[in-house]
This record gives sequence, C-alpha cells and structure tokens, in this order.
Amino acid sequence: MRSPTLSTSEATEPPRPSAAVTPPVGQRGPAKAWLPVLPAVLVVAILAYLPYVPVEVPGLLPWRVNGPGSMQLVATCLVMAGIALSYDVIFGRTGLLSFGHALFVAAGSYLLTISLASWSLPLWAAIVVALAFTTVLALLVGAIALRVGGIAFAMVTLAFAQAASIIVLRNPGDVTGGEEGTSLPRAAIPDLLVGVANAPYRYWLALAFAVVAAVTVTMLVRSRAGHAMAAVRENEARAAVLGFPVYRVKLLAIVVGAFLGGLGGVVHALVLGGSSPHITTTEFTLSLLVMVVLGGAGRTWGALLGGFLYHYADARLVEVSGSSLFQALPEVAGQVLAQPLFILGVFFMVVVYFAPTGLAGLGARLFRKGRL
Amino acid sequence: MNETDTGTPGPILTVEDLHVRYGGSHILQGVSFDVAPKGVTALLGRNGVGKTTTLKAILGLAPRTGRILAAGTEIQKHSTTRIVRDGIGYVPEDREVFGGLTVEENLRLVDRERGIEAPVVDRLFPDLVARRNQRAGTLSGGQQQMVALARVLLRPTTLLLIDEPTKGLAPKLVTEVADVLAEVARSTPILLVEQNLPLVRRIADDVVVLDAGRVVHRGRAATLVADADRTRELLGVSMRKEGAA
Amino acid sequence: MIEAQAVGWRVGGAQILDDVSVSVGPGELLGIIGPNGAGKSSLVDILSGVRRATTGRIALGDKDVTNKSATRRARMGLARSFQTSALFDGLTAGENVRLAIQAAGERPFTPFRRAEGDDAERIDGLLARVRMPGRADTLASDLSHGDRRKLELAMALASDPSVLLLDEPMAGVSAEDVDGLTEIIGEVRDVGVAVAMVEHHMHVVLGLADRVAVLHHGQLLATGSPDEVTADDRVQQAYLGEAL
Amino acid sequence: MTDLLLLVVTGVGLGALYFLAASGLSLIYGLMGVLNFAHGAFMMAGSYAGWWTMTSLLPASMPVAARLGIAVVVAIVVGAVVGLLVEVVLIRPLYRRHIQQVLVTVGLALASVAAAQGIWGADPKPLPKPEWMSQTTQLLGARLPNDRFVFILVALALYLGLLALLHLTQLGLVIRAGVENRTMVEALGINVRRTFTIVFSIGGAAAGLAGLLYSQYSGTVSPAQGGSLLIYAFIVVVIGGMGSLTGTAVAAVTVGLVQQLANYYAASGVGDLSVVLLLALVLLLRPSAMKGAMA
Repeated sequence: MRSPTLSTSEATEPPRPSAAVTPPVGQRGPAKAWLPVLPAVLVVAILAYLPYVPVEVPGLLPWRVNGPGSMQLVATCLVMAGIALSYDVIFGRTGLLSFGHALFVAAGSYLLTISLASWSLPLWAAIVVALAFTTVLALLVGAIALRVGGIAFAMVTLAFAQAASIIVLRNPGDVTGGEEGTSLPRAAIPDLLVGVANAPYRYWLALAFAVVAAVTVTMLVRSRAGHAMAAVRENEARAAVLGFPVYRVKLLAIVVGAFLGGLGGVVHALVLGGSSPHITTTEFTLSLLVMVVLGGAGRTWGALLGGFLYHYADARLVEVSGSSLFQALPEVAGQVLAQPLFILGVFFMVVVYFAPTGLAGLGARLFRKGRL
Repeated sequence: MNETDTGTPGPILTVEDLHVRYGGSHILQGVSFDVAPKGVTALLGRNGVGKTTTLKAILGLAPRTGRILAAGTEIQKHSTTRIVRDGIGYVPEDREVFGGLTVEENLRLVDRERGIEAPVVDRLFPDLVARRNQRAGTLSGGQQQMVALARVLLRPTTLLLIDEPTKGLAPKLVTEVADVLAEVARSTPILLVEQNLPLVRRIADDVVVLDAGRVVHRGRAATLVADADRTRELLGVSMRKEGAA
Repeated sequence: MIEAQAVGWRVGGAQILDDVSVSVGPGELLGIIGPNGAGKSSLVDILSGVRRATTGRIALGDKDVTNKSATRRARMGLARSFQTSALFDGLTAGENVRLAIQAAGERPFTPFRRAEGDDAERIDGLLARVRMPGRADTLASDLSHGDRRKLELAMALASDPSVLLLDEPMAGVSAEDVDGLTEIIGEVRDVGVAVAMVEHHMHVVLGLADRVAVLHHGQLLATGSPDEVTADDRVQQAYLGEAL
Repeated sequence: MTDLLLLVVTGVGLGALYFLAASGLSLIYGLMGVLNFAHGAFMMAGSYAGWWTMTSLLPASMPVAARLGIAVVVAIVVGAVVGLLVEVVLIRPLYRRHIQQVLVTVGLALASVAAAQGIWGADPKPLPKPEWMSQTTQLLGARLPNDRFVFILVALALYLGLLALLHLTQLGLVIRAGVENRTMVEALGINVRRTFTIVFSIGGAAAGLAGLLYSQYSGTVSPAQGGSLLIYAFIVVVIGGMGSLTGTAVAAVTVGLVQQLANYYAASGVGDLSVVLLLALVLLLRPSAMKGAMA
C-alpha cells in the first residue's frame, strides 16, 4: 500500500527528444509545462478516434474496432478505468483500505435509474440527485467508519456496502428490480445515447468520464489536499503533529473518491442502459481493489490501466476459454479455467507476490522514480 | 585496545562488522566486539547510539548483515527462535512481560513442566512465587523485571543479553536487580546494556562503548570508570571529577 | 514562552511525573536532563499535547492550553521533534519541508489548489538554515542519520514556531553532526525562540543551555544555571546513579 | 410469549452459526493480524466436502443422520487441511506484510469461488437433511426447529473447546501471549510461526464446520454461500472486539438475536440492515472497544 511515488506518471515520463517537440531555447519554460501532458493527450486523441477505425484486430477484439460490440466493450473498460481511479484516491493515495467503494458506485448508478424510472425526473436533475446523494452518503459513512482505523475500517466499510447490497436485492418499493436490476426508461435518455447505432456516442461519454476522472485526480494529487493525503498515508502520526487535520483529510479523500465513483456509476448506467445488482456486491469492491493493485496503487496511469485491463480480461477470457487450446484440457480444468475470475484471482496473487507495485510500478522502474 | 584476559578460552560471542539498516537509517555501521565466556560485558553509550539495536540484531529481531559467532558457530542466518533455543536468553528493555497472563503463565510459557516450581525461581525470586496467580501487568516495574529475568533463566542459557534492567526503577529495586545479576553472572556470561555507571562498576568486567553506530572503546570496566575524563568523553555523563557513590 | 505548572502524570499505578514545574521564555534554552526513565520524554509529550497530564496546567504564551490537542498547540506556535526520527521516508527532503510548511499554513488541505511553486524559496531557506543547502531532491530515506535530524529541525522550524521542543535531537549522531546541530539550535534560540531540549550529550547541554532542569524518578530535582546544577550534590548522586 | 421464545431460539441458533464462522476469523486476526478473506473459501470447502460425502461418497441407503455425522468430520478435516495449506503456501512467505496478506486472501477468495462455480456450477445444490433436524419440538407452546438446537450445541462445544485450548494447554498459552506480543514470544525461543500454522488450521476446521452447518441451515450448497456468511462473521468480529473469543461469542448471539427480532417485529429484510446499524452504533459509542485481548 505504501508507494514511494506520489505523482501521476505522466510527469515521470521522460520528454521525448524529437525535433518536433524540442522547443526553441527561449520558449523552454512554457513548453516544459505542457510537455509531460503530451503522452496523455496523445492517448486520449487516439482513443477518441477509435470510432472511425473500421479495421479488425484479430485476437484483440472479436469485431471491427468501430463495431457496436467493440465500442460497448471498450466503453465499459473505460468506465471501469475511471471507477478504479476513483477508488485509488482512497486506497492508493491516502492509504485507506476501504472495502466499501461499491456502495458509492452503486449509489450513483441506482439513483440515476430510479430518479428517471420511478420519480420521472429529467436527466440533468437525476444526475444532480445521484451525485448529491452519493456525496452525502460518503460523508456519513466516512464519518462513522473513520472512527476506527486499519483493518477495522476495512471491515466497517465492507459492512456498509453489504447493507446497500441487501437493500438493492430486497427490491424495496419495487424500485431496484432485485436480482434483475433495473433499466433506464427509453424516453428519458437523449436519442444519441440509445440504440446499437449510437454506440460511439456512449463510447465517447465513457472516454469523457475517464478523462474527467484522470484530470480531477491529477489536480487533486498536486493540490495541498493531495499532499496532505500523501502525508497521512506515509506517516499518520507525523502528519498529525505537523498540524494536518488527519481525520478531515481522510474524510475528504473518501468524499472525493465517492463523488468520482458515483459519477462513474452514473456513466456506467448510461453506457449499459441500466443498473445491475452486480455493482453493489462485495465481489465488485474486491475487484476494484484487484484492478488498482494490478495496475499499481497510487499511480494514475496504474489505476486506469488496471481498471481497463481487468474488465477487458474479465469480458474476453470467456471467449478465449472456448478456443481449441482449452478443449484439449481435461473437462474440469477447462471448466475452472473458463472462469475469468479464477484466472484474474490467481494472476492477482502472482502480482502481489512478484510485482507489488503493479504494472505501472514495473513500467516506472524502467524510467526514473516518480516524485511529489 | 582489547584487554580481555588471554588465558581464558575463546569468546562466547563474537560480533564482526555488524550492520543494521532500518527504514532510512543506517543504525549500526560495522560493529565488532567479543563477549568473554564469563562475567559481565557492559555495552555502553549515549541514548540512540545503537545499543538496543545491537542486542536485537544478535537475536535476529532486527535486519542485520555481518558475522555473529556464538561459541564459534555462525548464527547470523538463524531464526530468532533457533538462536534462543541454542542458548542465548534475552531480557528486553521495558521488560515486555505478558501483562494479561499471570506470573505463573509467563513462566510456564518458557518451561511448561516446571515453570514457577523451578528451583532457580525459588532461589532467586521468592517474591514471585507468592504472586504466582497475579496478572503480570499489575506488578510493579521491579517485579516485572524479576519476571522477565526469571523467564530467561528457566531455559539453559550459555549467554544472556540484558537491556537496561534498572531503567526507571526506584533505588532500592536497583540494588535488588543488581544483586540478582551479580548472582546470575557467576554461572552465565551476560552482555548488559546499562546506563547506571555505579552498577556497571559494581558488576561489569569488560566494557564495549558504542557511539553513532560504531564501537569507540573496548576495555576493562574498572579502568574506564576510574578515568573520569575518558568516561565523560565517551558517555557524556560524568559531571564532576569523581562519581559519587 | 511555555510553562508547566505542577504537572503530574499517572499511568496505571505508576507516577511517571510528579509535581513538575518548568518554564522557558523567549530566547531562552532549557536543557532537560536526567537518567533514563526519569520522565523527560513524557514531559515533552505533555508539553506538546501528545499526552495529557493527569494534574497541573500547561500555558503557552499567555493562554492555558492544558486541554488543547497537539494539532491546536502546533497551530499556536509550538513545534517539536521526536526521539526517534519520524520523517516521510518515501519523499525527498524538500517535499518533507514543503509538507511542514503547508501544514503550518492557513489552509493545510485545500483541494484542487496547486501546492507547488510558491514554497520553493522558503524550502531552500529552511534547508540552508540547517546546513543542508542543495539537498532538497534527496530522498529522506537516503539521508545520513545526522542529516535526518537536521531535516527534522528544518520541518519544526517551518511553522516559524515561538516554542520549540526537542527530544534528544542528537541521539545517535556522529561527533561532527553534534557540532552542527548545536550551532543550529543555538541560532534558533538567538532569534528569540523558546527552546526546551532533552539531551544526553552533557557537554552540549552544559555549553548551550541557559538553564538546566534535572528530572529524577519523575520529580524535578533541581533547576538553575549549568554551573549551579553541576555543583548540586543531589544531582551528582542522582545522575550518576543510586548509591549501591 | 411463544413468539418471543421462538425468536430467541432461532436468533441464538443463527448466532451460533455466526460464532462458528467468526471464531476462527477472530483467532487468526488476534494472533496474526491477518484479515482472512479466504475464510469464506474455507467454509465453502467444508460445505462442498460435506455435500460430496453425503451425496456421492456414502451410499444413499445409509441413514441421513449417519451420513451427516461423517460429513461433519470430513468437513472439519478438509477445512483444517485447506487452512494449513493456505497458511504455509500463501501467508507465510508474506510474514509481517499485513496488507499483502489481506490482498492474497482476497485473490484466493475470488479465485476459489470462481473455481467452484466452474466445477459445480453457480446454482445451489440440494443437501440432504436428517428428518429429525427438519422437525420441531414443542416447548412452552412454541414449536422450535430442532436444527437450531444442534447449531447451538455445536457452537457451545466449540466455544468451550477453544476456551479450554486457550487456557489449559501450552499451545493456548503461546497463542494468548502471541496476541499480546508476538515478537517477545519469538524472543523467548518459542516457534511462533508454527503456532500460526496451527491456528490457521484450527480456524479452517471451524470454518469447514460452519460451512457445512450453514448449508444444513439453508438446505443447499452454493459457491456464494461462504462469502455471504463471511460478511456477518466480519461484523461479529468487529463488534466482538477483534481477537477476543468471548467478545466474539457475545457479539455473535447479539447479532443473531437482533437480526431475528428486527425481521419479525419490523419487516422482513430489516434484520440484515439492523445488524449494520448495530455495528455503526457500537463504533459511535465505543470506538476504543475495537482492540480486545484474547479471553
């Protein structure tokens, strides 16, 4: 959990020595400011252009890149990347082992669908309700759970998330749809976000969310609050004696993480057309933890990458398991390996043992160390 | 520099180029010394120079590099459990008795069969027998020290590492602890960390002085304590020509 | 200035501190000495608010702070160091100092406000003040023991404290670092800070302190100038140990 | 009055199951500081081992009660062996790295549930239940389900057994000392790591037993069962004071009772929520109670 790096990794990428980006000597100052952002801008630009790429990439995606199936898959991967990043604000940046982040994602998602379907609110109002409620919920849950530390904090957050999961499954007032989940009412959603043909728009929405999350977290990390979070994570007692209000710093981390998670839930519902009880489960929270650790806790690129790849693997491993390679195996082994969570769980354990800083950590080791 | 008798057999403990790094700090920076096979060797130095860390490193309770020989056998790769089982007893700073366990349970932990009935307890710590069913956490500091000492003496030991046994004790108890240590030292060699110079003068034979993670002096205890200037220079404690006693 | 009035502290059955009264004024340096276990660190903890006294009162400046938290006292101008150095090991020296500056500032954790930039000069100034110029980019975990103690001083000074409590600032450091630290602490006192220092390097305490307080078994055995205290027979007895 | 008696017996019965699940968790946490997410997997292992014993290993002609008896033994043994293997293979290499230890158990929990789904499918499998345990006993006008008495007796036996272990044996002495100060136990020459393995095994055995009895309670075996019981076990451990056996027992009964009473007197489903509320209340009123000692 303790990671020596505090900055986003875009700041750690060494400037590329190419003629095109090397500024004239006189302009060195301002050029330096945007240079580190360049890789991020490039990645976003490439991703934004994907809906215009009509090629097939065999093995990677089952359909054309800009086909609706691929678009939907990559869009969900991007939403997960953003949600994983929102969890990293709490876990990787502040060092709080929370097992209740699913609560906030689910709150965003379900409140959006319920506001639209049961209370017939307009979309903008539903989004406001979802985010406002999620934030208040985070304040409440955080304020109570932070009365204990360490492992007890983990258990308490887990219990709160579990309570939410129970409520959703009980389907009170017939609003959550129980195990079936609930769908967005067609009429309440702008046409651009509905239908197979409009998959690219949902994809861009997901991309926008990931970008918003990344920019927000980057700004947060560089702000005074981000530094205070790092101080709390590195040495809580020391931070307190220096004069940091430790409790409030932690609460802020939970609230910001929950807000972004709630936003992720909203986008998740819009992209997938509804809310499913899966996002309320402990398993979902645990998978967020796995995503962040896989990618590299406390690193923006790490959490994004972890979230993206985890969901991609989760979705694609099922297909791979149908391949001839798996048919050669004994039946039971094939059945077990056909479970994406089995492979991801085992892979996760391997990462914990052999690459505790995650994929981003492995990457950063090839360059220099990241800094505050 | 080393004035240890040459007529006696080899040292019971040899520490060679011991290094300890903790977090960011390089606490021991190549410590080397011997412990004679009988009597008390006092490990001295100002606060924070690495005395406690040296004991912990010998026991494997601190991450260490270097060579440690116990009676000629290399033990730097051994686990703490094995080192203690092979005969090195440890009485930590602040006693660290198990406060929730009774006196008897504290002793039975080490010696299931005899525990508080062991002859050594009866001989050296009669007070504890009377308090066998009292929780160790409710004992006074001096009594807790006796529990901590009794605990290591239940196992056959070839060497005792004792860390500031008189820290925070009232004068009368300091004398009592000193008596016990002197008695124990007749049969078992002791490596003793201690700040109380009169106690060192009374029971120690040799001294090793650490400063800033290094050994700065080795010699006879009596010689050092008699030399007020040298004592002040090494330990910074003497304030007038001769210590009172 | 800071003042302890008849402070007592009991833990369980043990009286760790008993009726201790000390005070340090602006520009004064009080050395606190005594054998191990005498209660010196406990006194510093109680003065700084890390622990609460069972009896007695603490005044900081002209305010009673007996029931104020460590954080509140820090904001009122009190800074302290710890016996075992407690730095943020994963951060550089400069970042450690920046956190200290930030913590002492007006709004220590405003979200979404860039924290970099403004403090660079002050960081350099503080590092220069503790004789560590140009070390801002060194990881705290890579610093020597002496430099770590200096960095802690820089962090304590980041809040421009009026009272500075030092708990064995020279524990375990090499001879040349002792001289450096002595000089730095002397300078801090000379600009008007009230300094109270627990220290085992007797020549440092006797050379640097304006007044010395001797603790023994939780009680104040003597206070006075270094000369008065060293001439005191009770101090002689206590400091060199009990009669055996 | 008869309703209340029924509620109390069923509530305590449920609490007994929670205690079976939580005791091992609490023991492991208290001694080793490991929050064991794989405990759910241990329970799952116990319930599947019991199910397999009852439906495949033993002939259907055998009386159900006899099959259940043998299945209990198998579940305990399987739980103990799984616990032992997990400690030796996964936990021990990460000695003292608590967060990593938690993460590894999380990975194991995910992977093992997925593996069970792959092998036996996600759907619940029916588990034979002895006829007597499905029946009720008339007492003071209330018709009390017999299986709850079994759960209560088994939990009581486990509680007394663990208390005896902790207070009457050398191993128990080492465990109690280790909960206070692991390092010092090591420094006295006691092999505390071997104690860790044993405690993990004991925890696994209790979990295996809990898993099988919980399956008896619900009538089926499914991969997700262990996980859902684990949540309540966590809550019980926190309320009980993290590492205190008696605290765990009291908390387990309290949680079971609160859940049953709220479900009856408020509305169905409120019970689960009231348990979480109880947890929040305990935290608000006495947050310092979270660190307990082994007793």
